[in-house]
Amino acid sequence: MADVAVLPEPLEEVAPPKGRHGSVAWILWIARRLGLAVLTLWLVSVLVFIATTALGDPIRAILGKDYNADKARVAQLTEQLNLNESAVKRYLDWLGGLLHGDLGTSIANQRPVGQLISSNVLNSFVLVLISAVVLIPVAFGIAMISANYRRKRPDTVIQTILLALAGLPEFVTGILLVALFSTTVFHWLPAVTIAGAGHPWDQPSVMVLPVATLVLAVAPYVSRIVRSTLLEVLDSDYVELARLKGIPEKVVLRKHALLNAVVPGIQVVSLQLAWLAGGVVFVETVFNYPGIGALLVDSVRNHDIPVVQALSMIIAGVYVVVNLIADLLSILLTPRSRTAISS
Amino acid sequence: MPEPTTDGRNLSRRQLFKYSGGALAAVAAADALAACGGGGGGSGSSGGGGGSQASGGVLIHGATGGSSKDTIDPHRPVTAPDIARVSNLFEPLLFWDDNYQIAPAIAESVEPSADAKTWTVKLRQGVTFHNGKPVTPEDVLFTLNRVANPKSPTSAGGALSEIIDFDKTKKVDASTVNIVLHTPYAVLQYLLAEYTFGIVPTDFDVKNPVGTGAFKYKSFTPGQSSVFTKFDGYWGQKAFVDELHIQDFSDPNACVNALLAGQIQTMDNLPYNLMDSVSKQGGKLLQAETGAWIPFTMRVDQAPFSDVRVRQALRLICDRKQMIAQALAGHGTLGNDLYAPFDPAFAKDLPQREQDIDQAKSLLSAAGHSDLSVQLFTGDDIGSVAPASAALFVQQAKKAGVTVSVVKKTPFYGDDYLSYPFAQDFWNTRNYLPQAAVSELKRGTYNETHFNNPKFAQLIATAQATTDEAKRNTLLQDAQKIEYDEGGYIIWGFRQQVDAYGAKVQGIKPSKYLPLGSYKFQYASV
Amino acid sequence: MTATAASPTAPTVSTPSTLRRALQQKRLVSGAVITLIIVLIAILGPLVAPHGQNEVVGPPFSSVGVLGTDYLGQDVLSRLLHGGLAVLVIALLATLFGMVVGIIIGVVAAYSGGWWDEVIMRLNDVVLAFPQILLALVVLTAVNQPRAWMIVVLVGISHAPRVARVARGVALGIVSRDFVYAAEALGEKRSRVILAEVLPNMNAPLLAEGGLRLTYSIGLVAGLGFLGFSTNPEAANWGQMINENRLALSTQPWAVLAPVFIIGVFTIGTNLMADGIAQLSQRGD
Amino acid sequence: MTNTVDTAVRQGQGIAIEGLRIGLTSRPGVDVVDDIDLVMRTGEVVGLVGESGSGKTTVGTALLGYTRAGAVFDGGKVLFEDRDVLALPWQQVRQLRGEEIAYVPQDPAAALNPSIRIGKQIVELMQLRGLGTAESRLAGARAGLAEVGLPNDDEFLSRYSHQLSGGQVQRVALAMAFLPRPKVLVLDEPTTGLDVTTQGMVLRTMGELCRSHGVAALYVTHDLAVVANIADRVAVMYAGQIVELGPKEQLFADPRHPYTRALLDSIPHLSQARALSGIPGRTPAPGARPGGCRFHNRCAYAIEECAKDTPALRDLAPAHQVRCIRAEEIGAWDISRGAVPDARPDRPRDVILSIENLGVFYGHKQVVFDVSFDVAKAEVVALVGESGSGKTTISRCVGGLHKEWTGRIGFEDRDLGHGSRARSAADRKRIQYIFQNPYLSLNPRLTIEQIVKRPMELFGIASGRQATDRVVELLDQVALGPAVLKYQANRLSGGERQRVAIARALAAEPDVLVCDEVTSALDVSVQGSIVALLESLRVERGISMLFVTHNLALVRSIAARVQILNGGRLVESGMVADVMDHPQEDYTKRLLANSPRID
Repeated sequence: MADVAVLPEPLEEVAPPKGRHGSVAWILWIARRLGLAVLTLWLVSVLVFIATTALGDPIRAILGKDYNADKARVAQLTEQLNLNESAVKRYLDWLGGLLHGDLGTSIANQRPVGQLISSNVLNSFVLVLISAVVLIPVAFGIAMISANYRRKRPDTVIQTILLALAGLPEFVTGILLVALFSTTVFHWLPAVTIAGAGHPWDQPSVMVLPVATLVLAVAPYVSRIVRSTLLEVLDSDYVELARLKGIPEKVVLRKHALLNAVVPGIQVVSLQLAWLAGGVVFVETVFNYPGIGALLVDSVRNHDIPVVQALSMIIAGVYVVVNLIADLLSILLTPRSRTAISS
Repeated sequence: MPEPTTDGRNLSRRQLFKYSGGALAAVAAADALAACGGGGGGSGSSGGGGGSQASGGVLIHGATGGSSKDTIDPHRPVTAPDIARVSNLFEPLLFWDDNYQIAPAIAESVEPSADAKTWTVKLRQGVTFHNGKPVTPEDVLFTLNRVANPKSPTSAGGALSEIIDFDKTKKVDASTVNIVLHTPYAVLQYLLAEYTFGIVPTDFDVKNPVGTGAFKYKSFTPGQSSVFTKFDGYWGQKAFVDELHIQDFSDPNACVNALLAGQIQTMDNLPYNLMDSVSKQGGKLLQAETGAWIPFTMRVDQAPFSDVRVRQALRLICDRKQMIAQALAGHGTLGNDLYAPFDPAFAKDLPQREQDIDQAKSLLSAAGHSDLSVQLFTGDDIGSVAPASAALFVQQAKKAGVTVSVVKKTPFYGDDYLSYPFAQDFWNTRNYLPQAAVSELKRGTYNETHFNNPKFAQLIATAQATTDEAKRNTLLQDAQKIEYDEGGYIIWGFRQQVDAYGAKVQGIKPSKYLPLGSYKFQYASV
Repeated sequence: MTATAASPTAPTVSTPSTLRRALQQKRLVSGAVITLIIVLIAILGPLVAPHGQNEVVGPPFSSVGVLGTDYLGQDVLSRLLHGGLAVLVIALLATLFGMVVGIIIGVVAAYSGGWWDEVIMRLNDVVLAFPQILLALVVLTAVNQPRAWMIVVLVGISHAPRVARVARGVALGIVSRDFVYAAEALGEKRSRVILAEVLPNMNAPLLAEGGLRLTYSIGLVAGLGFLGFSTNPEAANWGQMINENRLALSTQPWAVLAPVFIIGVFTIGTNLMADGIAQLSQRGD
Repeated sequence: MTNTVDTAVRQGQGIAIEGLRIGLTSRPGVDVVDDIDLVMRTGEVVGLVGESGSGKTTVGTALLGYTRAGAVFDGGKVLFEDRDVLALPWQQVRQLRGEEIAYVPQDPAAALNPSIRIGKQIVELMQLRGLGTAESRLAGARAGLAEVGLPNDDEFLSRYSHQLSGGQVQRVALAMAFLPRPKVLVLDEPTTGLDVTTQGMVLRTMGELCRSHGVAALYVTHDLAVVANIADRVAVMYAGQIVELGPKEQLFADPRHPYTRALLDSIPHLSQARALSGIPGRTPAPGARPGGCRFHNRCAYAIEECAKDTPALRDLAPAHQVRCIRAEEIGAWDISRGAVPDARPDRPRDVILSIENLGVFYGHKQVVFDVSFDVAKAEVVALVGESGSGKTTISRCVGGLHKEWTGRIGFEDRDLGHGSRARSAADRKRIQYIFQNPYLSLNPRLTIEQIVKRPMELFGIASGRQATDRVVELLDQVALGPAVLKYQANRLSGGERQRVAIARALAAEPDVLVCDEVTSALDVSVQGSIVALLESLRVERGISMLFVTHNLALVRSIAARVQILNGGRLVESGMVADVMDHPQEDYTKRLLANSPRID
């Protein structure tokens, strides 16, 4: 396959874009990608199952100090976890349940896992969503300003600040923000999330600091990547032609350059978002935010295997879906790939 | 540390076995204890302030240590937030008061027969559950059965399940229950006063938990928060606040930040190093002595600890003062390898053990272990003091030529718990007999040191059957002497409880039993 | 620029050597200097530390000593000076391990092409989608006392699939270059084509990636400490110091900020270096 | 030479460059171009010719008041309608760009924004400037596309640049440049990389447009042959200076500058086989240019004085200027100089390589159909065709780089395997492949010594010290000194790299060389010397060659036999002289007709 790509056969007469039957090609493409996504998730499910099985006897871990004292619970948990069955049977049962949307029952508190994690999943989703909505314009904006002043003072200053921010662990950022805005210097914003029975965003001010922390943690990285892509694009022939055509610099940057720099940006943002979805443990800890990161650590600590499995699959699912969306967006925004599919 | 011991002496003179009198006496006792706490505590706490407490409002309590494993089952609480929850929804037959003395609660009195085999429980009149149903002997029997069912006892009910004779334990009349035991047990009241023994109605359903506490259930999300409302039909002092929220925190810092930002009103288990910053920024502190201990545990049946000289040497190696100064930031009282400091039988006359490196070295070389090298197992799930004291012990042991390497187990309370040769553990405040039963007898559920001394066991058995307090105390002091000389625990101190609350909160008094005035939030106003 | 006259066909030196270009790179030089300083602190620190790493010098979280004391009353400055080497060495080895594994995966995928490429990268995706914390906890549960190499492997494994993606991307641009075909036409062994032709040309972007990975490694090693995963619980270690003293950020901030600061500076240093290398490679060729 | 600012220009006719100097921001005092005076009158096409590094593109964009990053205007003027473009505030310069002075880019495939539909890109400028209405702009775009011979329906307007062929893209760029009716047009190598037929079409279109719209055009190119076909006047640039300037006819008939002559000498002709020669050395980069006459160190006519002062551009004849102190002394020049006889058709052939019924596939797609030909010992066979003809594909099959083929490739008396890994070491050794682009075919991380030595080690020809000696020998044969042994490839120029690639091929002591467009990435003067080198190898070593190229004129200079390919099929084959002088097939005729020629 690699052979084809390298043939120095440029500028072949290209067939005009094909009309309606492009949609069939799109459906095929999406079906293929969905198939691969399902395959990936299936393999992840095997890994997750093996990993959770390898965690050792869950009952001892769950009961801890009480293992020897509470024989009834031991029997009950053995029953609930089907530990008498073979691993393969347990896997198939679990997978079957998963496919039916039945995530099992939490060992820690005997509630259906779906019900137990749904609010945390939603909370994390909203947190990540708001962060993304803030992150994308901020990161791209900074990148554009920086690229506009390429290698001059403002660019250097911005890049140094971004480097420093990138070097700061997010929990430190969070703690500093809390000290600054909630407890020590100003008393403007709530320090932690106290959701009670509702959702954190019922009180919007609660969301400010967690979102700010996440944005500060991720934006520098995204911004740096977008900047370097922008610089690459700004060096391209078509940007030079646009300038030689007399297009104002602002329009060059906004329309000609950004349009082509946005695709690598999407890839980075998607990777970061997938990471955020599963990895915001520190931020959730600092702000007591009831999300899936904290819940996962908690469940692992409790050896609450059904919850661990469900959360792992959700995190994997988010990763796969976000990637799929990012790929789709990249293709839609890159005319060359887009037309390659429909013809 | 003079005050607590003085208190102990005073209280030891009390007639502990008999509680009589009704509500009046209970109120009086509570007042007396409040005076004790305020005056005798001497721990520098600002107390509750008393004065006029306003009704209404919402109190949000921040608790660390919760997780999705949180429970609201009155008989299975594990973590601090669990205990806070059950302490406000449910009540046992008796209370441990703020000075760690037995006080009447749902039972007006609990009295043993002369042979300590039959105990008569007289129920208080007019106590109703949250659903309006009065508390009956049937409920007590149901609860006893739920906690201590011999077939599947809860971990807290293990001791009870072994002694209660369920066939003979019966309702006597509408307000009296006779608890009959297989074997004599002279301190049953200790077990009945635990927070794990909340009385529940016969139709109890954990999904809609009904108790007799000053607050009633509204909602509960494991690992996040629970909401309780004031119970207007409470038999005792009704709550000031309309609602009580218990909010989980995974990080104490977040909890402190919430307190400083005014988002919560109380928090328990404040890390010692944050005391200054809390009080500087307007928070108030609540300090209380406790009998909670974080021992080193040595298995007496496994080399090298099977040699008593090695055990004694390690006890001599331990610099107890440094442990308290560093691991507890000074907030603790000295330990003498003995537990249950509030017990009237506490052997306070045994000489205080101090660090003695020379003596330790000579003991070790006599045992043929002059270059001893051992592994010390610890884990974060024991609590933050454990790894800190482990690190200190490593340094102290070096002075005696003992190499200690720390092994952190995650989880510590996993498969290997109770079989570590040399490890750590934590225990909350308990009196001597119940503690010895679980941790120092061969059949004890948590005999981590594998201590198995026939003479000791005999002393304990005799004491359990001895209703005469003075005689019993003598027996128990003899037992403690054995532990002091041969036991597998290194008990270097008892930690002080420090909690914090907001400037506007009134009515919370220090308690030796549980944090934040034993979590009795009905006394608090915001 | 003088060779021209001697022989008409002798090439003139049109571009300065890589080393000289590297020295002209401000970013690279300042990054290297910063990194070197931190590395020196880590290596020489134990020799100049005023106290031992476990020596108790005062009450916990007090202001005794230059940077105060930590949760156990140990001297923060001394622990800072003692605690770098282990972190740096483990992070470095973990980065190396992750880079090597990732590069092998990525390059083999890119070079094999076609079906193999698809399969390898799919499996890579599976690993990427697998929550890392679960992996860490499985290992944690499986072993009693983590050894340094386990942390190295664990952190390395978390890097590998990401490195593999980058490496594949870079390699794809190289395996289709004519010199690779030239080697194949000569009948070179596949392994030699990869080692001698493809890999040397991936230096610059991979070094840049390595710098970034090193930064993450340090964070991960520290993060594993948070989960209770460290080789020697009482030894000083920058990552662990942050976690041990986290509670005191408001009362004795240096116990936390000093390691945060030094890790931050190191991160900036390595990032600057990585950045400089990346720029260098863009200008070269 | 300070006069010649045409008065016509002053009055608003055309555009003039006066004393232009552009330097480097990073190295003050170093010029990219210097002392440029050039006039383009309305309706006139001026060709600006130079090799890479001569500064011709820099001069071109200077007309728009633009320099690339790192370069800066150091002096001089660009006069356009009484205004000095370089002195205008940048808002006004921008206003001039596109509307008054338009630019047609070098590589339009890269210069059209890949994410904007071409219909939008064509009208973008006018839309931004608010010129006309949406309808009028659309109509203008349609008319412009029709003018350049492209479809102008909605479907075409909604395409992206990658959906067009090379020639189409170039014509879109032309239409785009012409749409605002500019008065000056700068065309920067607009036909580089196009097939000859496409190039011919674009050139004709462009010429017509320039004349019909009456624009003053500057045509920047490295290809003298193209200039010969399109320009009215020609300026030749070397190392940042114009060395000769004159009417086209005069310049080609009587070039007076040694550089112009050397350049013309290295160009192959369609009508006769020429022994091509290159210019020794390489074009110096800014900062490395010698004092005095910048060409003196490569000049065959140089005398001591040439190294002293920079000569001025001086009038030799009316409108013919040259920058050489010896212009009058170096004698006459004849374009036919150096012609050699074509290869003799009756020479006996000893076939070494035979291709029979070759069909080549990429996956399921067949790209070469039933091709058969053979190559004799010490013979050069050219494979000629436009892009997509399959010529390179065939050569890759022969070289063992492509596996999916049917038919037979015979080498001496045996069949060659599919792909190099299926061949014996001896076969791999005896057939060597030289790639088109020397910038890609040498591993930039290895030293020249390592690169050239490798085949010897691999095939067990020599090793160690002995191999190094062989490397030096081989480098000497390809006219490179031993100094390059320890160099990495990125320190060599393109021509030098290609020599190294040839040395690497020779190191295996091959019997057949497969040369895939080996000169197309190189300047003509370098091409000449490479061709000369290959010819000497053929003669001295008796090496056979399969020579792939798109350049028919080059074929005449190097090959004995030629195979013309179109769409993967063999169209015509035979002795070069026969095919060139008496083409039988329409396709061959069309190719020949479209190839630019000087003679």
